[in-house]
Amino acid sequence: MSEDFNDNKTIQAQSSETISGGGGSGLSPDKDYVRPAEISEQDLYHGHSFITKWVFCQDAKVIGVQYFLLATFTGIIGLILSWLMRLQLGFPELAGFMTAEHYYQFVTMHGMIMVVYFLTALFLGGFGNFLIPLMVGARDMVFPYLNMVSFWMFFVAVGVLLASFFVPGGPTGSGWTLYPPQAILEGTPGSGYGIMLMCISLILFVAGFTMGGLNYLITVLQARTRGMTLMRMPLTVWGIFTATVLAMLAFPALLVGALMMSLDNVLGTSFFMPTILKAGEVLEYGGGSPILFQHLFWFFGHPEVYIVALPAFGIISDLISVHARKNIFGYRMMVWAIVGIGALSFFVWAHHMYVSGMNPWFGFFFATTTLIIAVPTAMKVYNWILTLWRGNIRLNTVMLWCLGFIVTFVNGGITGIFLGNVSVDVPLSDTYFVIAHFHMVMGIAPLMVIMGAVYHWFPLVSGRLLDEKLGKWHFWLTFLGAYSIYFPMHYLGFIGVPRRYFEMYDSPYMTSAVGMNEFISIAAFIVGAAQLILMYNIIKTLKVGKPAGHNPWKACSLEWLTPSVPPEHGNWGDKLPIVHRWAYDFSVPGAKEDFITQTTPPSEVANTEVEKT
Amino acid sequence: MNETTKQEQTTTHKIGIYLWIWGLLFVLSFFSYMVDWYQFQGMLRWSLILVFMFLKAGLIMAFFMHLYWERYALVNVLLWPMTAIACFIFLMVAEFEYTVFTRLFYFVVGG
Amino acid sequence: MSDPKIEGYVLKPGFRGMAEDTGSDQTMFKGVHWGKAMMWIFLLSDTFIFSCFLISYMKGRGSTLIDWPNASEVFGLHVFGVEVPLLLIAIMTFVLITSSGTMALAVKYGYEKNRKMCGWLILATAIGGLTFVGMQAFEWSKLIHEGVRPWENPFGAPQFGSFFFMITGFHGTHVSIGVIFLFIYAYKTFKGHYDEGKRGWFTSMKGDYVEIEILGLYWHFVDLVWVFIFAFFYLW
Amino acid sequence: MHAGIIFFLVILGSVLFHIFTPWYWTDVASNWGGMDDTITLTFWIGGGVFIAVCLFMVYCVFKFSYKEDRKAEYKPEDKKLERILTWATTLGVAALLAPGLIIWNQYVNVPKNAIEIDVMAWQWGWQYRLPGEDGKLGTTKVVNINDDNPFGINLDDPYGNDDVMIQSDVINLENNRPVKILLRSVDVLHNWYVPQFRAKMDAVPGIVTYYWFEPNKVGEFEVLCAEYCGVGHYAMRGGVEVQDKQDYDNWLQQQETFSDLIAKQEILETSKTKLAKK
Repeated sequence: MSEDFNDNKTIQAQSSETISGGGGSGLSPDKDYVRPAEISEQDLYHGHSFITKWVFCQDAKVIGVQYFLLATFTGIIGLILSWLMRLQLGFPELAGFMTAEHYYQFVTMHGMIMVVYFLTALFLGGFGNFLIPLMVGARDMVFPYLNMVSFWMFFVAVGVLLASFFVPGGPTGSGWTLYPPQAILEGTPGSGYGIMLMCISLILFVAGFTMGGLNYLITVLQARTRGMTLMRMPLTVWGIFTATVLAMLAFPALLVGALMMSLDNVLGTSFFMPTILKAGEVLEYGGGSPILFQHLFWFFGHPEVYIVALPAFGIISDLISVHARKNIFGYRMMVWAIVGIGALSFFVWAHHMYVSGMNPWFGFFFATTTLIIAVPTAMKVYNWILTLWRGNIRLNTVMLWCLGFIVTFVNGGITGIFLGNVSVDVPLSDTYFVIAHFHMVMGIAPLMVIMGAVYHWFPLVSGRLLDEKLGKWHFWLTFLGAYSIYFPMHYLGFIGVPRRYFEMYDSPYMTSAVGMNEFISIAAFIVGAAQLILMYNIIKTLKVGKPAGHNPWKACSLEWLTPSVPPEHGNWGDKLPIVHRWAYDFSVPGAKEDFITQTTPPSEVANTEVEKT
Repeated sequence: MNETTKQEQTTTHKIGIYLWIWGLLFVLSFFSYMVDWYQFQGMLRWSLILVFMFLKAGLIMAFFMHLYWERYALVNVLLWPMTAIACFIFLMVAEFEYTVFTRLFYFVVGG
Repeated sequence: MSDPKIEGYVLKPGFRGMAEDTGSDQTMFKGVHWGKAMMWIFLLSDTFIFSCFLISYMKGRGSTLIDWPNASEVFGLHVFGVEVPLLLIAIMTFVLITSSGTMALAVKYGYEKNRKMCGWLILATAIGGLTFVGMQAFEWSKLIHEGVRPWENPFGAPQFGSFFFMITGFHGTHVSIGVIFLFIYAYKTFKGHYDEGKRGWFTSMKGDYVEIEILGLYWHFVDLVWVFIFAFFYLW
Repeated sequence: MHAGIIFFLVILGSVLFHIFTPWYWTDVASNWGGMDDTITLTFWIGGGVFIAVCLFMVYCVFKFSYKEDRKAEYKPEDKKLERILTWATTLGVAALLAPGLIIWNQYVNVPKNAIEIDVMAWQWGWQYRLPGEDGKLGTTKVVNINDDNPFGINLDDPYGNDDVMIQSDVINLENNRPVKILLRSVDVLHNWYVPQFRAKMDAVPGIVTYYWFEPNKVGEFEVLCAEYCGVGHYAMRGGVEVQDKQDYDNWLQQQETFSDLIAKQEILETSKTKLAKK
């Protein structure tokens, strides 16, 4: 096996070097000094066969793409489920094949797939794996083998999850929150095998994710390249890093909850099960507390929201900055906002439970902490739009997704203030307002970021630029469609239509919603179908797309500065890059071009007013 | 701390410190066992249990796991998340008191 | 361990050092091996798992109206005609702390490149862990024999059995995994893998005595969790 | 350019939709008008921020779109501006939080003269119990529930005997008198929700939860279940009829108490045994 490692590639060359090899004019050793390497060069396992190169691959970039593809695949299943739900809600006469059981199973699987198996896996597994090593200037993740196992654990978790569609009773239909006693009580769809498989799948996901998460964290903390301080990292890395910290600390609660519920289900313990009278019979449970599960679930669940949101915040900051040709406004504030939001997210979980029957005095605590979070979040929004101010904005597809993100995120963020403020939440919770809110803020807004990121980084992954014209069609259909799904939906919530209703039934004030439901459903079909444009675009680009070349967007950050595009295993060729500045030196007065890459030594740009980071 | 610096860069601690901590752990465990042996009750029992527990945990973490000698950057990263746990514990105490209150009041005592 | 020497970087003590380490490039934990940093973060995550278990236990025990069984009686042993409360647990605690001590010494001797001593101490630790698992199995079978089940128990609240089996089971799993790794590491130490820098079976990492410390962290953590379980489960 | 126009139209459309929407809340029929006011306040502040941010964005798109010969401004941060924005946001958030907390304080503190109503939920229906003349509800246990004792009242609890049991899923309430809804469930989570009253709370098996309101409009209202409770969730309905004092008292007179029920059962039992003897 040992011949697979290029042991002595360039290990010692680094540490003896004290001056960066800038090679520009007026080289001044003092100014360009970057202290020598602390960590010895990483040995990488280079696969030879197809299997070790593309299947059981230890290259973080390939693992990232694997994560991306698998997460997208599950996401498409989630999308199809949402179509079926919308068909039932908008045109029940066409959805005669669907029973209430089916509907609730689809609701559950759609929610769980989208939140955990699609968004979390895509942002952290997909973008995290691909971008972290490139952006911090590492050769690979620090534990490539563990990283590979992480993906295959995720693969098995998805397999187990999807297997639940084919077991007797079908997948669980207890809502994505899996609240007991509902989840394991007979009569709920999938109360036997379905919930069991869901719990197993979640536990596998958490185990797999922990392996990946350790990689992301240690890579960011301990394997940055020379000159790369934490405060010089792109915000994308900050977002993914903080989200991973949250995941490492929040997933344990989910794991414990899932485990205890499995025991309740299989062994008949009563962790969450009080005395229950079901169909005239008292079940053999007693003394448990359903609220405990809700606390455990939301102790995971709220950080989970930020696990999805923080990478999105980070990525969008980079995209806006690059395409507005302007440094991100208030970088330090942005970093502290990400960290602050992450930290606070562990103290706000019960704002999902204002009307759950928990100790009513918690309302004061959680409303206060929740609204405190609004401040750093608002600061981030201000900084995004202030980055646009006096920028030089390229109105390309990537920027359109960014603008779409700002609109949907501000919209969803503001409705979040309604729901976080305890007594305003009372009339609105468990209505369509909630659905509209969280789809806007953690469905559509992160989706905008994902799409923007795809258009932005696709040239790096494949070496070709996606088609702009198709991209614009894709954007406008998706954005306008999604906005017209969720904006009107808030008003259904105001009427008082509760969520998770299989059909609207015959309440006088709810029948007025029928027309709107039809409209929303049509919009949903269009938005879903619009994603085919992206697929077509990708296939077309892979075949006949315009070659991107090096750094097509003229970005400053490290991932565009690899010797080859797309980067090879090991990323950096012979020499690791040396970083001299932050990732946002755009449009520096006095500089020749409108960007200065992170690796440009100070002596080369001596006459400019660069930021001292 | 007394450290013996060896030639090959890694520094280790004198064996005495480990034996000391080891001994202390035995003594503290014995004490916490005695709490049960003498059947102390109420606040006294609780505070004794917690004091011995935290002392033991602290000794293990500080010396056996070397946190005492680690740099603050690591120590800090490890200890801050405990505030989330502390908050969780604190709120769950309030929660179980409320649960047991409603259960007692509406299912047993009434009035 | 103690402060490393880093070329071109002055390590400052205390909080000032913390600020500078955090603000520096390349690494935040100066001189900390990747694997060791990973183990610490993993243990942090694991701490949250055990905390969630213990918090659930607190909530469950606090909100039940049925009396909780008296731990000191339930876990008592009848030896030589005397009822000794918590005897078995006391011995288990003793065993685990002993093994923790031997592990700490193994780490020390590992860093001193004392292969023989290190190997024997790891082996001793493994045997201590094995004893602990065996005694836990004995305790489980005794309780099951007395009629305690995850869903019920003859002494009081049914949650007692549930939480007991779940938490000690989860801890016991950790101990068992630790024991397996201890045996593997003892083998590797005796074989001299850490002296030669031989690569591991799966990873591309070269063997180094720091791995003993990483395993030691895990083992001490298992002991640490037991301290909490002992306090909250057996003494409360 | 087109992008800016479309985004502007989206903002404009949102505002117009909000103004002219036929879908808006039902008239409030309880004392919780304050919740509506807080929502309105949040709408003004939040909506203002939304419009301001989006219009600013649209303006930037118009004004600063890409020109080959122009260079963007280089300004990494502006401490003063950031500080002003932080404090302004904090102030706005505090302005929203304060009324929210004040109303929540009223929400969790039930007035002394509130009449308690035991709302028992099961899959899928509601039943109601009122305290009798002693003004107190008897304690209950799930295991006691059977045909003779539909609420599971503890037989040894003296407060339970005169409890009024409503044999319908519609409950009548007296206008302008606060009610404290005590919720419990025998199986899964439910939520007793009348949109017009604004208030809601989950019914959780194993504990009793509560909330209160004071109905202030005479009329009939529909009760919806607002917490997912299984496949029948969407069809789990009940009713509330708010009446003036006189009508309410009349209605109350006609209802059966627990002791009536027990007496009836005993008569039935004895007649059964008599029959059996014959």
